[in-house]
Amino acid sequence: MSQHDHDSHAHGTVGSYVVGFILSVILTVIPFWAVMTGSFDRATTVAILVVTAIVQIVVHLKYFLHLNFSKEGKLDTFSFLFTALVIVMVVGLSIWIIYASNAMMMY
Amino acid sequence: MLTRNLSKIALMALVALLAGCQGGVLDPKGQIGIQEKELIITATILMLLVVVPVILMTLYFAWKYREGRGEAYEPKWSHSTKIETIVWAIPILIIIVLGWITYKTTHELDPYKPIASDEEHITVEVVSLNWKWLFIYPDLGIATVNELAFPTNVPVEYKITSAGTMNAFFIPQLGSMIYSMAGMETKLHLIANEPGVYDGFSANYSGGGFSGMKFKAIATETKEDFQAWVDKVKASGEALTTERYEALVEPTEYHPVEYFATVKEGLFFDIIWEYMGDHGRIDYFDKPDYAAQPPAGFELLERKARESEEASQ
Amino acid sequence: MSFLGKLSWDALPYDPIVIGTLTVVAIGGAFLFALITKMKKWGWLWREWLTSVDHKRLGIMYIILAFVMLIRGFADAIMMRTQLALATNGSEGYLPPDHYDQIFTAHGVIMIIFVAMPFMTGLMNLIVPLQIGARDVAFPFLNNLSFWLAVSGALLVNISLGLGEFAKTGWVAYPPLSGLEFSPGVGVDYYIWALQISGLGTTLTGVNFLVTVLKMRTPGMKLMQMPIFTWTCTWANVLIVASFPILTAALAMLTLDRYLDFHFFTNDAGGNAMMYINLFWAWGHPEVYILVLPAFGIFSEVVSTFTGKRLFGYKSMVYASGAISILGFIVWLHHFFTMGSSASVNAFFGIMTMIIAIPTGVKLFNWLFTMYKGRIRMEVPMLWTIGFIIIFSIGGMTGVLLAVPGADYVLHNSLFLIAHFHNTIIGGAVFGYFAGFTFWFSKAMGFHLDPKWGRVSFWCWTIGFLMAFMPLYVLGFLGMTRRLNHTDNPDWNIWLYIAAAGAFVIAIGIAAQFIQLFVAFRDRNKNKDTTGDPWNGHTLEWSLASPPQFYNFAKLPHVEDIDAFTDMKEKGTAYQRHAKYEPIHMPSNTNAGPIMGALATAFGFAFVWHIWWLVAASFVGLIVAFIARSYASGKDYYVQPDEVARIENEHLDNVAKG
Amino acid sequence: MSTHAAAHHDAHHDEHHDTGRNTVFGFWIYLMTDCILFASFFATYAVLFMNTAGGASGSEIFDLKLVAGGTAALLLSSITFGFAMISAYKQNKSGTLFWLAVTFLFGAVFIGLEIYEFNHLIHAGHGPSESAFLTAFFSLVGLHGLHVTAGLIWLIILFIEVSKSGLGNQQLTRLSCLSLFWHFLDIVWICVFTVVYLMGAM
Repeated sequence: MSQHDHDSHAHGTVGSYVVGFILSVILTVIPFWAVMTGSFDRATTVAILVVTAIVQIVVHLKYFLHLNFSKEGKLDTFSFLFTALVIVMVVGLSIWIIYASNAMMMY
Repeated sequence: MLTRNLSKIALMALVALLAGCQGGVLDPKGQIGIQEKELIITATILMLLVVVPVILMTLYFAWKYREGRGEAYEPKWSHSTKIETIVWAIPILIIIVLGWITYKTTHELDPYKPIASDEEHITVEVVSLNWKWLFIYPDLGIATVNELAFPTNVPVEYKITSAGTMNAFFIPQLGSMIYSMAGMETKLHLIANEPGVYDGFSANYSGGGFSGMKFKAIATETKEDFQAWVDKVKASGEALTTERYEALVEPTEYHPVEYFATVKEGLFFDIIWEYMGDHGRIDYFDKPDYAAQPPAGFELLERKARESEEASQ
Repeated sequence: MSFLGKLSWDALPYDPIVIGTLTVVAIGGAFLFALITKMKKWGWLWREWLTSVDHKRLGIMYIILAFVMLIRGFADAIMMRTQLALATNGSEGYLPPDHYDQIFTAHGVIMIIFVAMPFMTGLMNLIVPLQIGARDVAFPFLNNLSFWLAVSGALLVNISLGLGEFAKTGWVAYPPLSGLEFSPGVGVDYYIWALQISGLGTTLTGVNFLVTVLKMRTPGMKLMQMPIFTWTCTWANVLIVASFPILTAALAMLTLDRYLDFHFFTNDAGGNAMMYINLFWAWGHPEVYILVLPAFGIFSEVVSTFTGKRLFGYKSMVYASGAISILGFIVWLHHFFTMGSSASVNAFFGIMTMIIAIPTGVKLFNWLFTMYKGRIRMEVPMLWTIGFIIIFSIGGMTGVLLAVPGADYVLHNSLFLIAHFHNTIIGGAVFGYFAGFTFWFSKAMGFHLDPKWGRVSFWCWTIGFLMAFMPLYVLGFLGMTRRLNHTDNPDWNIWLYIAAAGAFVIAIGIAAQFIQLFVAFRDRNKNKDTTGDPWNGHTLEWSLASPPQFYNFAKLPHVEDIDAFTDMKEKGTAYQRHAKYEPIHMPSNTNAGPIMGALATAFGFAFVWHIWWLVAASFVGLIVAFIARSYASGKDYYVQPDEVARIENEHLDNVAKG
Repeated sequence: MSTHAAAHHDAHHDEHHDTGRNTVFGFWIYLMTDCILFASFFATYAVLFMNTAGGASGSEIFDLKLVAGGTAALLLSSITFGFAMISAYKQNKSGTLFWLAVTFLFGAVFIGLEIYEFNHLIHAGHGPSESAFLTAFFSLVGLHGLHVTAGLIWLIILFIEVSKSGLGNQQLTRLSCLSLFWHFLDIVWICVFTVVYLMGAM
């Protein structure tokens, strides 16, 4: 019952949620707008999509999931970073393997 | 006792490998197989450099430091930077050498890569069926089931696919194997440097009749002998039509050798395209020119035409 | 669709071998049932064991599960070796492909998922909380549930013996062979649900133990002071948590293909079977490290205990385990070099695989240098360890050889490969579990195993192993491929005969293992472990009574050294009597675990046979049971200080008596 | 809780505190396994997305306005759940219940839109059996939808619990877990709309 008063930074405040929300809205509108209007060429659009998505994920992690590097929170953060590493390895290598196989085997 | 057993078995294995090892991968009859045998021996010797001392040291330490022999005893000794450096360094050095060999040989022995030779290679299209092998010679217009022939010292290019389950095309004495998969074309290049009849089979389990999925690979001594074999196939007078092929797809075990004097034009492509046609293709990676290539005259437009045709159905 | 879905009288077995087996199992089961009823032990069994949330009891039950399934898996192995020794020179042997193909699939699944995994999980359950000075795991109920999910998966595999069939695809179940087109029967469905349900349990175990180790260590114990077995288990749990979801995903996709006409891995409509192979091994390779890393930890504990020394290069060991774990995620393609990806892909994965040999080699050297200047007691656990170092070195060597794509192009799928992985899994993991089993048996049970039969078992296993698997290396070189039902090559026969003989020697080894248990039980009053520290141990589990008090630690110990208990013994702080104890908070046993396990079995069974009403009912039942458990009262209780004092003093009196 | 346990409550405050922490950390680790589950489905989608087997491709069937609506609903539900958590930590029961209800509403809108989309596609003949692309699409998006549905059910259960038992340690722990789950699903959705819908519609 007392855990809420000594580490309120770990739960966020109305202000921090609103900041996170506004950033998220901006980072969502940009990619939708870029695709729906088709204002950019393909490569630029993909770049915009990837960058806004990654930045928005970081925003969510910080403002909504409250990941941080404090003594209390660093275990959560490191477990997430490790998971991210595994995902990058597994997804990245899987795609490499299959696309390279397709290139060798398909017309 | 353990050492005695070990050495006995090692000796037995060695004797067998040297004397009785006929028809296996250590008795290669073609350039690819020979390179692979040499690679196996090199890599093994490199690793024995670590493994043999480890085994000997284990036995020696277990004997020397056992209770009651009054050897030096240092219960707190648990760290030595010098030993730990050596202990990390030795495997690292060996792996560097082995890694370099791996990099080099993997590219040299790439199954897709044609074998350099003065001779023009011949092409065989291979289809794995339940449970038999279909070989089509597109340039000669003939086909066979469960028998394969080619002249000695002429490189052979195999284009491999499957009509259903996954198999692996393997002639141990000539070298590498590769999977056969429906809707995909894998490739393999092999050469026989000695005439003979070699065992070939599927090296990937594919269901009930798998054990009987064997064929003979005949390396004829001369090109004339090969021509004689081709004439024999042609003399059968059988035609491999689409209907005949569909009958062949039905599962059989220990299928007898069959010869076909003629083959429906583009049958191999039809078999592959039945499934490959459902795939889209985006080339994010460099496609070497020796990778699977569509038959001459095939245009991407054809894919699109097929798609729109299906969509309208 | 009828009330029982696809289930009909046709599902009953007709094969005399299967009927014979089932009869024996039925008689044995009836005997056991009668025995328990006669001794009026059902209530005790249910209250004290089956519903227990105590990690020590769950550990023991996991190991019993492993031994039971070992009998099943090994019976499969003996049948295969006999078949191959008989079916030579064109003879068909006694097992037709239809039966034989189920046997080798079942053998693989059972040995990996239902023998090695429960054995490993059992030892981890028994020891890890004791080593870190915890009173239980973080989530005791989930721990019980994990166990019952493992049992549920094992049950499904065994039910397939009597009702329907098991998969005839090999334990990897590659599509399109495992797809509906080529495997229309229920075999693959049994495979899917057995793996899926037990896999869920394993994932929960991984989460549970990670929280336990990261959050519940006793005061003073830093991460770099955790006993080495706990460390290797922790890495194994990291691997479980990171890799089992990939298996879950791959199996879920195969399920959708088979049940709802999806097209992940089908030949038609653009499915790509290569992706299954890819996902399966993205799990499958970390899986072998999940099995072998805890065994490495056991060897480390055993070597340092029986040499009477500190472990050489503790930090190296921890980092090497971590390196193996992370590298374990980027090597999986070496299971399918021959699929036909590009040379660059193959070279990358080949070299990455070899790099794993570096930390593994370091571990071998560290064990060697722990023996150096030690005082080695050749007890049974130490025998297993020395046997392991020698056999595993050979297995590691052949493994690196298979990691060279150029060599793998001719050795892939051959008996050389079979020899290699049995060499690492038996010589590495199983020898490790047996070492741990003998090492910690008295800790769990309170009396010692019989060393004479332990030695017999060790020698039979070692000699039998060499006889059964060294010939397979030769056969691989001779070009014999795996999963053949019969052969027709006279050069192979002699090696097949030796291998079959070897399997029978291993059978004696297993029998010796059971005799050892029987003798130990018979003489248990003579062999009591009164002090709790029979081997002069280094770590905290040896500071407790054997078997440990149900609350483990009356007072949480304060740890200042890696070899925490040695440190206490040297400082004279071991076996302290305290004047006053605090009440101890304990979780109560719960029947939610076995109930949910039963529901999960019904769920999987119903899916296998397309009994949709039972699918729905058992699924709702599972959810309701879980929610009910979450809101149940009386989930915990307190042990009062006077009770604690009484138990502690009794133990300390025993220790004083010696 | 019985009086017996309550009597011990103060003395063992730390223990309870720790149990709550452990639960939340354990749940976080579970979420990491869920991440990897999703990653496997993403990898499969990336491999299969162009295999349309002559059927519909992404650009033909995706309705970005619908997706934008769903995205907005889910994002709004994220911030309202945040407000629910802030109220909960302030022991404001009615505020918590109000924001939980709002969150449920937005979540239900999201699921409603998804059901509409799936239903529409299947009736137009573009069900998951049509091609590997649609198989991968339905599975990946459906997996996320199933998670959100499970979250909604959990939300109802916690709503009832909080309204009955108030905001004790146990309720706060459970709310924290659900909050992690909910925000995590929003992150997965960022990947879904980027990789599946936006890249597919290009």
